[in-house]
Amino acid sequence: MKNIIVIALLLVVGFYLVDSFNYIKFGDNRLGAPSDEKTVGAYYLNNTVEKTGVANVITAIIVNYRGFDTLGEVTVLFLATTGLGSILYRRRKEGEHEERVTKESSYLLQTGSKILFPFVILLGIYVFIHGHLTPGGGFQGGAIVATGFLLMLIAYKNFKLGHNQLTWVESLAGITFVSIGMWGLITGGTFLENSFIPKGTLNSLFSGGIIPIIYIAVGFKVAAELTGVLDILLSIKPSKIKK
Amino acid sequence: MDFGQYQNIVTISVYGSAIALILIGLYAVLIKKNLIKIVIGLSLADAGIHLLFVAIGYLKGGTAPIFSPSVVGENVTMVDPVPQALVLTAIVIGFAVTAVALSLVIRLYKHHNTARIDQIKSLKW
Amino acid sequence: MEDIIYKILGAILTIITAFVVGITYGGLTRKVIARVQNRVGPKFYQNFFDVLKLLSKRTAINHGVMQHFAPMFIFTSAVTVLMFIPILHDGLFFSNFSFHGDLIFLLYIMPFGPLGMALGAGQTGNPNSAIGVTRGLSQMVGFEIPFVLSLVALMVQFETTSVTEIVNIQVESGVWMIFSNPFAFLAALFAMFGMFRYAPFDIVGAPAELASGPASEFGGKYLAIMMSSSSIFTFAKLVLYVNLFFGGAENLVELLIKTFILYMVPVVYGLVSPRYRTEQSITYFWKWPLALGVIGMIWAII
Amino acid sequence: MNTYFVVLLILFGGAIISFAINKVSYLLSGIVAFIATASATVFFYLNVDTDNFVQFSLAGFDFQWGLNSLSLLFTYIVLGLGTLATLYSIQYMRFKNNLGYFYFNFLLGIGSMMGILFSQDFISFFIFWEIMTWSSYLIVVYNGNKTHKIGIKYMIFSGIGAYAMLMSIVMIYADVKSFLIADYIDYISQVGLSGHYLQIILLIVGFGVKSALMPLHVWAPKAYANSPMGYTSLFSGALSKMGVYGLSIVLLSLLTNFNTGENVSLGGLFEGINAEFIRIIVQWLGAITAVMGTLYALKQNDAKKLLAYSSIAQLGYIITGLAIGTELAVMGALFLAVLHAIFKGALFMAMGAVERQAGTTDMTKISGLVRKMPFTFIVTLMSIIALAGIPPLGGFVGKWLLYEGMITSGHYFLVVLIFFSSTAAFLYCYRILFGIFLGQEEKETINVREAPISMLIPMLLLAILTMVFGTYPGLLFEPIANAMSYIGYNDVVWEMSTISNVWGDKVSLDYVSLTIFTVFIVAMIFLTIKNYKGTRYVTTKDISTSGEMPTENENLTFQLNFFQPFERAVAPLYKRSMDKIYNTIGESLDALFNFVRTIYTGNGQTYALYVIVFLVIMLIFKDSIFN
Amino acid sequence: MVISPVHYIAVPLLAAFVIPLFAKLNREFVRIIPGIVLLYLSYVSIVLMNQVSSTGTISEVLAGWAPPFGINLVFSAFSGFLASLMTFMGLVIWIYSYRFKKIDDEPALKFYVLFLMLITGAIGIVLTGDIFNLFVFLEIVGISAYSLTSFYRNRDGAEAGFKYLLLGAFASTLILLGIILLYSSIGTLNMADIAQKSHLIPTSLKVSIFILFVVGFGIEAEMFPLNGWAPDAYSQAPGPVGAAFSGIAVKAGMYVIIRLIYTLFDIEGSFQFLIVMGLITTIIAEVSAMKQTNLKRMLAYSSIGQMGIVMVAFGIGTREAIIAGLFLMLNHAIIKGLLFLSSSYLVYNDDNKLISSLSGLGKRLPLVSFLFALGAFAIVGLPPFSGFWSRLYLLLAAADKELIYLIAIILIIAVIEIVYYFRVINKLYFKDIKVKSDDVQKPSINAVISMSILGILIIAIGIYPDLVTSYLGNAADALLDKAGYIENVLVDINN
Repeated sequence: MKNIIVIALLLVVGFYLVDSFNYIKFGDNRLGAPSDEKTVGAYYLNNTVEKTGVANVITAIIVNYRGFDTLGEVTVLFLATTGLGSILYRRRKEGEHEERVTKESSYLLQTGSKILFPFVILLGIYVFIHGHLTPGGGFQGGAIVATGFLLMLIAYKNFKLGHNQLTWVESLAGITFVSIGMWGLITGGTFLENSFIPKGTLNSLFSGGIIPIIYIAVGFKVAAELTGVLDILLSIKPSKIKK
Repeated sequence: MDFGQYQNIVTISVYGSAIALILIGLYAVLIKKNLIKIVIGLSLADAGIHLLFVAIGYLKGGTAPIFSPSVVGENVTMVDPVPQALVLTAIVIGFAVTAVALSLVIRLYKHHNTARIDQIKSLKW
Repeated sequence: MEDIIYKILGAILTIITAFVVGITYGGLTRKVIARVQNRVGPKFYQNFFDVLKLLSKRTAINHGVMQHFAPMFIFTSAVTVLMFIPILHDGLFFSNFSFHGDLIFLLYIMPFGPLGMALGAGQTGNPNSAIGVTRGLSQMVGFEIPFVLSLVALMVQFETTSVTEIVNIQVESGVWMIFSNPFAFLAALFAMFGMFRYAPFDIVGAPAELASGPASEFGGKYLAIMMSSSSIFTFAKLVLYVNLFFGGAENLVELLIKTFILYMVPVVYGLVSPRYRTEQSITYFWKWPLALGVIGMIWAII
Repeated sequence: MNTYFVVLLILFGGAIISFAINKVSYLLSGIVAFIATASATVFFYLNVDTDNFVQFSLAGFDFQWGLNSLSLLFTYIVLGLGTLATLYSIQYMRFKNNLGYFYFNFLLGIGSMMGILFSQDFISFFIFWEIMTWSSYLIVVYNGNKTHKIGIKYMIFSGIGAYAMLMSIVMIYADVKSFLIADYIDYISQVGLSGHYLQIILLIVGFGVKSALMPLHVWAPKAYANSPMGYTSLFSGALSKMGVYGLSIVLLSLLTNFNTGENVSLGGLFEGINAEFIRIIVQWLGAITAVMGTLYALKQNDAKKLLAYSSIAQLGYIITGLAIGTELAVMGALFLAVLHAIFKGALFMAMGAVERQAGTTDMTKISGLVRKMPFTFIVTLMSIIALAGIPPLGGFVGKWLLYEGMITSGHYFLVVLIFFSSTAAFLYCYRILFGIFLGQEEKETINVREAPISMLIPMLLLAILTMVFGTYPGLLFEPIANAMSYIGYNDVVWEMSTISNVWGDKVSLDYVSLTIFTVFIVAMIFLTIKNYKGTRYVTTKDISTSGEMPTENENLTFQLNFFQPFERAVAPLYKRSMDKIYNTIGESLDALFNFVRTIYTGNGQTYALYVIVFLVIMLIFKDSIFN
Repeated sequence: MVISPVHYIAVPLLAAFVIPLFAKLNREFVRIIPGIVLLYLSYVSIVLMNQVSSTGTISEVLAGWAPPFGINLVFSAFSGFLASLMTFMGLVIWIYSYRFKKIDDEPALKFYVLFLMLITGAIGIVLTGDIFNLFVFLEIVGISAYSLTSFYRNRDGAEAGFKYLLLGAFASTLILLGIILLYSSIGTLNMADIAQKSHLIPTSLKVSIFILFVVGFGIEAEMFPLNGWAPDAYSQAPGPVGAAFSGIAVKAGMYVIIRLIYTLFDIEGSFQFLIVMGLITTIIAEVSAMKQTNLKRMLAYSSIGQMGIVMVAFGIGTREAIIAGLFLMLNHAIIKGLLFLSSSYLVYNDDNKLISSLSGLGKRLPLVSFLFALGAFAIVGLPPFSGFWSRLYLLLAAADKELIYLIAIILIIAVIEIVYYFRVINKLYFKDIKVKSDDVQKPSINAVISMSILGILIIAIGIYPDLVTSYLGNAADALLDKAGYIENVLVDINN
């Protein structure tokens, strides 16, 4: 009975949503002509290359135009880690060690992971270093790096993450982001102002001023945060969960 | 691509499928009793939202908004970059929420020894 | 100076008259009751002897200062009421202070005595006294209502609250109140039954089971003062009724006739009545007398 | 500095100092309180000036403080009684805890009452009103433990009253664009009453609560009875008079000063309401209050509660008088207001003395204190005589004026009702005298002593005042006449010791007093001389029950079911008490509230469902909600 | 470096990232750094508020891109007032929670970071000029709030946190849907730009977007059927966090609703809608509060009720009403803050937070009880405390619009409030002492200081309301001046 009611309610919601989206035809050009930009998106498409020197417009938006959002996003991730730490915090008894839920895995998986790990990390770093040139960027790259660590965490029961190092990476990356922003405030008058580093030439590695720097920092930070989250979630003592 | 006379059908089916995903997610949240399933439902709804985001950014014949050396200077139609940027943020936030949700599920399970939401009602009225 | 002397003399004369008449009425009542009951009864002047006897007796014990004061309260009250009622409507000696008080004042000075009495009775510590007092007070609340209704009817009808004025108006118009507003009179008459505490409203004293009620601890001079006070009080009330309903009196003889007739009504009524319990008497007053009072008042308003 | 500020500063400052100084010495706190009130009184009457108005602006509103002749009349009550009550409290409260707290609220109460009287605008009126309310609440609950329900009840009713008033005030502001009371009176007199009835009714409700008007009185008996008596004398004597003060403004200034030709009804719910109708309602409510208060009073076994109910009844007279609104009735009402403060203040103080010395005021537990506490008895006796309205004490004057006012203006049935109440009042008057001071002396009270002198002085002063005003009411008529000129009765005629009505009938109080005292003294001399010798004082055990001396263990105490026959006679009137009605309402509300909160089921999914349901409702009705 | 609104965001974020590093040096830094940051932000508030009152709204551009292309922060008299209020409350609560014993038993590092971020997120919501950025800040508030709610292990915090998260996730879904529709129909995310262009959206679509937003943000603003999370979260979160929720987080949600109605969308009926929803919220919440046995829960319901009244105030929509609404918000922040902070010590050792466990605590904890009583007096609107003035303003505004029924309902609710608050006070002072003196936790000196600050403020504003009314007036003007807002933000484009 409850099912039917809920379905009916959701169908009503769905009906109204579809009805609303009827105003927005799929695939229509809503950007408008270059002379008459109808959305901010059009403005970005028309001006990014010229004004920021970044080939990937999305990166420019994420890191610069809407860099403040990204700062918030990074903070959300940071908070997620912190929050997880606080929610799952457990006062450790004397001599007690973190123990992972995972079982000792097969030799095949272990070897495979060991071989793949450096390549995955490399790929991840590549992705976030080239975030301003190619698809991808700090978040994607960070996620890839975290996947590498996830492989190791799953494969090796005793794989130890340096918590200290994670904290350092996390914090330094965050500090870099904010400091660059503040530096912009001091030199250029606005927070995250992309003015104190030359823009460079389009489509080269060193282009876009602060954008790649921030994105790399973001990449490190995301990698560290995601790894941290995975580690925390995997480190629940199995004995605590009763069947 | 030109949808021509099928414009409406395409619109409804593209958006409709994304919306359906959202609704399925919400259904799971509202009906399923298992906490994990509820979290899955939330993720599903999130995924639907992300799809919608990308869909509204699409425009006919558009390419990725990257001025790689091959497209610089040429008159290429590009899709709206803003929704893509937004969806990235949304994904990250969705991840964070899911992570927190899962950790709370773990806590709840430890505390109440059950993962059924209708049995976790010590706070009421 | 002369005025003051006249006033004082008049006051004393009034008091003596009231005392004598009141005591005599008391004696006559005993006689009447006895004759109705087919007894010989005491002499009508028996009450004088009683008072004199009591006055000459020595009081042996005293429970406290309030008991000592109680007779004074009741005496004061009786005399004050008397002073503020015009005895004869144009008498030189008997008008006293009647211009300086009015009906409402009289209504409020009347309980002064019983209250003092009650206090004295309370001081003695005799529970019977206190029971008698509560009965008396309760009954008072009962009969005051029709009484007040009829008084209000009077005041409304004559547009004055002064007794003197009421008498004058009645004399001038020649129509007594009893005729112009019989309902009010009847209500007041019923109230009077309660006021004089003859049967069926004699539960206050209730000699049979209460050992004579509030006064049970009083003896000797105290009792004498109390007896004479209540005689004065009785007379004063009768005069008030006569003034209000019978157009007052020109001279003492007329006054005596009117008051005596009036006085005999409750006495005779009491002869043929059993005794009511307190709440019965209260509810009695709140039935017919109350209705009569209301009718009288409406009569007066119209 | 301005008089008003200084007075309030002294009182509020005194409040804080006596709160703080309690740490030093328990006596000091009370002494500071007394000094503060006394100095405020002295300062105030040295500098009093009715034409002096202070204006200032706060929070965007204009405030005006000043003194009119009406409020001047009430300052006598507040400051006079306040000073005496603080003096009384020094000894009365001596062995209690939290004296700082007590005096803090006490002085706050006095200060806020003065503030009310100073206020010429509604908003500061309301502010002081509320300060008065909560400070008195804090004292009501001072005695602890069993008082909390009483306190809540008091606070609920005060809240209802105060917020009714506030509602009216804001509506007035919306109409008049000014908070000044005078402006509102002007406004009403210009535009008439139509459309403003709700404001006036709400104001009446607001003031009615404090002056314990039926059916808003249920808080009063227990609140009065359970506060420390030093405060109750002020509570019942002065604080309730603030309601009277407000009512006199509303009923007299507002409801008489408008164009009499206009009686436009509001239509709908307020069909048929006009100024006269409101006043008739209030008159009858007042009269019913008086009757019910009296009937409940004589049922009580606790002297404090008895007096509390009696206060309600007395306030009923006052309100009826005000609502009748003829010159005589208003004069009587105001006179009674002052007198009530005096004699009820004295009575509560006396009861406090009894409570302090004998440990309780439950009349079934103590009796026969007259020999132990003669002065307290005298005070009680005189106050009771005044309360009962028996000449020659002051209460009579007020009652007389009230009755004459009613009769001469044609309120015949009201008169009967009021008269019934005041006759029945004799019953409880006697009850209280007998119950505590007379009757059998009990073993438990063998060690009771007379109250300390500093408690007796204020009581005696008040008792003497009732006597003075009984013979020379003109002393009070002067300020009352002034006060009445403020609320629209010009040229009120009064004489020093003669009261007269419009029909020309009069009572000469000097003759009355002369007669009574002469006769009384003559009789006393006679009896005392005659009986001086030979009588001996005996205990109350030495009585002649059927000619026998009672044995030691025989129970001679008569206290329980004192007025049982009378209660039986009026039993139907006791059947429906407002208390029960309110309790029923409260219980059903409770059940409803408990039901409502089950909306919050505790299940997260349900909450999520609510969101969806809400969303769906909004979406479906979006056209009708947002058109 | 010129002080600008971005300091509100950047400095705490920097601090949040720095804290883990400093924690390795000395644990004490974890506690102190947030305090320093909040102190600095208070200074910023003072400077900026002065600036605003002299030169008008400050619109700060970020990353050098003028709106609507970049994100901007708007520090108007209105948003600035709220931001300053939040900063101040944050500071006070920090003082209170410094070395709060219960928190120190738990991972303190995390607490202070989360707490700082809660405040930052709320301030970000208030200051930002971009709707998506607002969403991001909302999530910052959300995630820190979920974590803080379930901070204590020994309670049902996780349950409350999960409910909160569930509804919060619903909220984000709905808000994102709204943003999608909004962006696809007018192609901008800047709020001023939206305000300028919202008339271009077809009405039906506009209303749908509005509904999605209102329901989404209504969850944060504790609107009636959407507030199931609130009582649980308030009652299970640590005491200071409860104060922060009611003083800071909810205000942010309310701010968004106000912005939506006043600035972003011009939808007929939205004001009436707000009044009705506010009334329903208040009535249900106060009625539920009436019968609570759990002190914190009672305060939570009361808090919801107050927010309902704030909604009503903003629904009336006149300048006076807005002043009233802002005053209510201010009062609610300081008074409810005080109540939460003091109640924390009152029910310190009772895991069920029962009101009945308060018996006679007035003797054991005189100062805390006194402050609680003060707060209770103020919140029910008794003069001469600050709560009175806000209620008076509200009633006057309602009377001005002839909303008699509204006045009546608000006052009836006030009576209900009296009942349940005074019940607690009675318990505190006029009941026999049940607890032994060892069983109560004496407040630390800094907790006393912070509570006293709030208490003094309540009395000060109550006696002299002009302290704040001028700011409130400016804020109301700023909120009503929609054209001015648009012009200020989009100054570069229009020129």
